[in-house]
Amino acid sequence: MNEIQHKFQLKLAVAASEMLSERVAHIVLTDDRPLPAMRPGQFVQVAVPDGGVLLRRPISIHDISEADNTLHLLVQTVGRGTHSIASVKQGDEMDLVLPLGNGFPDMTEGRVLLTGGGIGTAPLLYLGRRLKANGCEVTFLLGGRTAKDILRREEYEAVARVMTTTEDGSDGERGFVTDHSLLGREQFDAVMVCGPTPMMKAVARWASVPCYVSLENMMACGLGACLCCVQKNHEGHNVCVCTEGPVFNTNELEWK
Amino acid sequence: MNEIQHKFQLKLAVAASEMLSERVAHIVLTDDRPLPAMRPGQFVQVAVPDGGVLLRRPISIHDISEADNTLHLLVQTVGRGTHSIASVKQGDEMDLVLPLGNGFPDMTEGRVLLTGGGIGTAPLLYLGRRLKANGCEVTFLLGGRTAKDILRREEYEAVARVMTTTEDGSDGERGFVTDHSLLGREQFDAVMVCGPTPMMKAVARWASVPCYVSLENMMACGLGACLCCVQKNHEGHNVCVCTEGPVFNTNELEWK
Amino acid sequence: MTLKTTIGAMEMRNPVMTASGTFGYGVEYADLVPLDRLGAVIVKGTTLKAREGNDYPRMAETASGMLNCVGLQNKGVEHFAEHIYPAIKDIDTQMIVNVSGDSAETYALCAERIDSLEKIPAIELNISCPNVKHGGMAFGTDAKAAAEVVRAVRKAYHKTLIVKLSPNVTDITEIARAAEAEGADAVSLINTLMGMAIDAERRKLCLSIGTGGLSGPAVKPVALRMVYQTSRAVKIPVIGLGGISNATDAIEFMLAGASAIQIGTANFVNPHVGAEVADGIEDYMRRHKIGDIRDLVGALE
Amino acid sequence: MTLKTTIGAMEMRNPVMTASGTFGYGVEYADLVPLDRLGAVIVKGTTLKAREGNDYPRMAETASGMLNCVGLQNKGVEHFAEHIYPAIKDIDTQMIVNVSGDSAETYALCAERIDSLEKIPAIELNISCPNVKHGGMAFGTDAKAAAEVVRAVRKAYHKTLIVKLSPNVTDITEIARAAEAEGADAVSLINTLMGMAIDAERRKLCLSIGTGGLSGPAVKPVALRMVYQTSRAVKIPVIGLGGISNATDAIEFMLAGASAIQIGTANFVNPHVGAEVADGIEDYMRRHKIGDIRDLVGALE
Ligand SMILES: Cc1cc2nc3c(=O)[nH]c(=O)nc-3n(C[C@H](O)[C@H](O)[C@H](O)COP(=O)(O)OP(=O)(O)OC[C@H]3O[C@@H](n4cnc5c(N)ncnc54)[C@H](O)[C@@H]3O)c2cc1C
Ligand SMILES: Cc1cc2nc3c(=O)[nH]c(=O)nc-3n(C[C@H](O)[C@H](O)[C@H](O)COP(=O)(O)OP(=O)(O)OC[C@H]3O[C@@H](n4cnc5c(N)ncnc54)[C@H](O)[C@@H]3O)c2cc1C
Ligand SMILES: Cc1cc2nc3c(=O)[nH]c(=O)nc-3n(C[C@H](O)[C@H](O)[C@H](O)COP(=O)(O)O)c2cc1C
Ligand SMILES: Cc1cc2nc3c(=O)[nH]c(=O)nc-3n(C[C@H](O)[C@H](O)[C@H](O)COP(=O)(O)O)c2cc1C
Ligand code: FES
Ligand code: FES
Repeated sequence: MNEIQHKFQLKLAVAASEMLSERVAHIVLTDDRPLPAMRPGQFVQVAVPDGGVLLRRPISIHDISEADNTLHLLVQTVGRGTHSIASVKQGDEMDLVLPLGNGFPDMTEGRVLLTGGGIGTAPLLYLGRRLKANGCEVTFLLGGRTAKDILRREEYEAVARVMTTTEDGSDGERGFVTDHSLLGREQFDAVMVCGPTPMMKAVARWASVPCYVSLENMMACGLGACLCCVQKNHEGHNVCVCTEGPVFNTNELEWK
Repeated sequence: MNEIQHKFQLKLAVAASEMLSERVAHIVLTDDRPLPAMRPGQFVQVAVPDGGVLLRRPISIHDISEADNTLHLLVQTVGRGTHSIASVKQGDEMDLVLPLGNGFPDMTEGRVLLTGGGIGTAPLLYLGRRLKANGCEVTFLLGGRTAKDILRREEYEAVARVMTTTEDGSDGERGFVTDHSLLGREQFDAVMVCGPTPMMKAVARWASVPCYVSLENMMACGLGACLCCVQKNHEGHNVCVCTEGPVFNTNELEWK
Repeated sequence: MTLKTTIGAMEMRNPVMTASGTFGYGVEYADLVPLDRLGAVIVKGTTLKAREGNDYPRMAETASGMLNCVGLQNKGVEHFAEHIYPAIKDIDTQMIVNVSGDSAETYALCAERIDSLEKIPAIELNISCPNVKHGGMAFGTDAKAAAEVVRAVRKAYHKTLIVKLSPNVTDITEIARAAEAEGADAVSLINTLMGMAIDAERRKLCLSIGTGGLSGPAVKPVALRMVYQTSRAVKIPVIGLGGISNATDAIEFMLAGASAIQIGTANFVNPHVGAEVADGIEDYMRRHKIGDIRDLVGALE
Repeated sequence: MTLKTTIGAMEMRNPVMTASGTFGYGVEYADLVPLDRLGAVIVKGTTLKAREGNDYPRMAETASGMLNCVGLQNKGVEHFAEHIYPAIKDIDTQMIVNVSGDSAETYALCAERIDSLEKIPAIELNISCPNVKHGGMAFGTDAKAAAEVVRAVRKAYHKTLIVKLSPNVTDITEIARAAEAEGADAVSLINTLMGMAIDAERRKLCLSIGTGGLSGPAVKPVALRMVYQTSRAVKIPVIGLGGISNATDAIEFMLAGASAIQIGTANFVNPHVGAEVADGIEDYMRRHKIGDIRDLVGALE
């Protein structure tokens, strides 16, 4: 994880873009030249097309396909910025700064639980793919409000075992991911989580093994320059989520 | 011209939109309900799609077809606002306030010269159509830098005689509209002009008959409320171009 | 549920007002927005004598904003009273006159003339116009000068007196307190921020007098901050404005401490905005279970 | 054609600087913009002692702008001198340190420490930070306080001294003249406009300390006006900033009277902007047949 990695500002072509659900777009980007190497858990800063919004928007790397030189993003429409991003069309150009942040730890063995809720599942696909290739035993535990929120299930299934929970019971076990029977049944060597803060905190409370979370603090630069995105660490110091994270071992955080 | 006319804020559907030249789009708008009556020389205030720009943009009524309930605009790309407007696509919706301003005088007889340069020719088509129907003898004298700037010639020709000038001589006589041999040859009862200010002033200097010009002062409201669009009249008073114009008899203006 | 709002002795059906200089005399918008959905209309800046205003060009668009240097063009208070007042006095909303001057005396004389107009329940004293050479903003950027004008007008004018403050100051609460001390019934803020635009290619100032007043969404954060500060510094109601374009913006100002709000530049963008804001506030109150609009004022958690 | 620009005793290859707090220590952007295309980099606000800054959330986006309340988080001047300076001193552009304090004395001590760093040709004195309780903006909104700080620093610091002014004042030229009188080599303006953002649905202030500093395209008209006014009020060079996002914006500031310009928020939007602005200014000079950048300064028709 510590080799020097360069950042780029690139204009990438939209190879495909489709709405996976009412609120989530799957955007596939490509380029004539090989895309830079990226690590699971890193993110990109996307310039919002159409100019109605000033700052870039941070979006996780959902998947990378080296075979066809593509970068995949999942974007959930929240406000103006994500609405504009989600409406790009095949053939459009997008301006990205990448790759940013540190990723999840690059484990090479052991049983790893990858869990997330809603759009928070986005970074887990590429992460699972990588950990699997490294030799880990991977389990996905994906949560959503309802069945429709479990996105791109086949792709996750192609990588590893997939469990789900939904709040309304329409897919998998009813409840939150922390309610899943699996957690009482099996042991893991590490847990990696991405989702709403209350969910990540609940997972962290449950976990007795190293627990890694991916934070979504508001960002301006994404480069460690503006100090807007800080999180208090366990020593009470403000650290930049964009450069020292977005992934943290929960032990490093001052989390109540 | 003095019957009471109401204003509307309408969302109209784009029935068609195409680029006539590199810089000019022809946009055809329609609605389920009959469009309000509009007069030649009036304009609309177009909300700029996509939100990169704050204020509406004033655009002349290029043509009206009562038969198919359409309103036609010609939009030349200048800055951000007109670029966004020119890129609307069939099926999009546009938000317009209309009809605004006073139009050209509704003459019912006599020989009328309608002249303009570049995008300034836009309001002349509907004007010519109306004057012709009223019983006037209409001549169009259209100017441009080069042949490509003479837009929608067939439509003008379908209404009345069309003469042209181009600066490079690629269409009609070489030079500006004021250089056209017609002006030395024929007599008119009135001249109506729209185009760049120096051109309108040149025509006004030449004209010994009533000369009407359509001004393009910068506007905010288009409703006579903000007093941003003023022009000095012959008495030295500031009058609103959006409500007392955009068409003025040059005698009413303090023009050097 | 009630949206009724009281400023001084004036009652409005809701807290949504249109800002001076952006809504003409109301009639210009009559086709486009039901005026009786508005709490009040504040008409154009009016002065004792007629004024031609500044030369064209008077406006320039900027990022999420616009500059104007209209310079208080109007035909004078006498013309207003005789020719405009009769035409607008029966509009079914509160019609407020925005008053400007170049000395305490001219302000007072103008206000006095309006005092006699039965259907005008309030004036808004513009001590903050950045676009006129004499007076205008000079009174709004100095607490002593502001006090002097308000004192003179308070003597001459007996109905509801709103004083409109300039944001071009180090400490707006100081001016607000001066106005309050001299008997203002309310303060409204902000007027425009003084700005400038330049045409790089032509190497020229875009506005005829060089500088102009900035308004629109760009100024909202500054306005919100000043409303928050001022509503904590005075006891009289604060009327908030600056960049309000929709109901959410309006609610933010009320949460910051505004008892009522004004909409300016947004009228140019969406002439129907006034009614939409009134509807949106109602909807918000319903969703947040707020029965009386007064419970929204300053209701930050 | 020359773009060489001199501020005090410091020479820059061109007038394009990056603004403090928006460009880290330069290294953060090294992959994305060739630093040797910039005239200067102004590094993060530095104080005598380490500061944690304010709590998260520290930023909110607004119409064409953003608010921040970072609050000068930094590890103190000693840490800068020992750990950061060695890593940045050989960057091929002028590296300037932005200095803050909470008393004339702490400003001066911080400046004195930096005086000893060979490769730092200048400091920018931040008397205008709206995000810290003590000091910061208080010094920038009062001419006497500003004079006092500049005087103390001028004694302790012998290289080029730039004083960064706050726009949150009634008359910025007064503060600029005070800085000039005490020996400042240049003034830079504007720092951020104090603003606020509110989340209507959650009924909460968006920033941890309530208020923050507004920057970005929204503030450009105000900045341009202040640069115009200030460059006419002082003889020392004026460095213009506030909302500059492209070469045209930069040229507008120079036409208004700025000898150099800074780019802040735009670095977040387009990290490559610094180089693009430098290129764009060159292109403009070519098209307008301007051989020396100094002939662009104040060159309105
Ligand atoms: C490291 C990281 C990775 C992310 N990955 C993804 C992803 O893969 N897919 C996805 O859909 N979303 C992701 N997000 C969240 C996404 O960035 C926000 O939803 C988005 O910025 C909201 O912008 P908006 O204009 O639509 O919303 P608005 O609410 O209009 O945004 C207003 C402002 O708040 C900021 N903001 C609002 N919500 C968030 C948030 N949750 N996180 C950060 N900033 C926020 C915006 O950037 C903007 O400056 C990620 C965020 C971070 C920090
Ligand atoms: C009554 C009237 C009728 C018009 N009819 C047409 C028409 O039929 N077709 C057409 O292509 N153009 C027409 N124009 C001109 C058109 O409104 C401008 O080209 C347009 O506003 C430029 O906006 P922009 O954002 O592309 O340019 P920018 O230069 O980015 O605009 C910046 C600001 O300046 C204003 N502005 C710039 N140029 C003009 C101008 N010439 N007139 C008014 N405001 C301007 C804009 O509205 C905006 O506020 C008309 C103008 C008026 C006043
Ligand atoms: C074109 C224009 C004219 C204005 N004229 C006046 C005026 O006559 N008197 C006044 O007090 N304010 C005047 N203002 C200021 C507005 O009333 C308002 O204070 C300001 O625009 C901020 O609000 P907004 O951002 O909603 O527009 C004017 C503003 C504009 C844009
Ligand atoms: C996140 C952020 C942090 C800032 N930190 C500082 C600082 O430490 N010192 C300082 O003098 N100005 C600071 N500023 C102000 C900028 O240097 C600049 O004056 C302001 O942002 C206006 O320029 P802009 O509109 O180009 O951003 C900061 C601005 C931002 C956005
Ligand atoms: S977003 Fe700027 S430092 Fe993290
Ligand atoms: S544009 Fe507002 S009065 Fe004409």
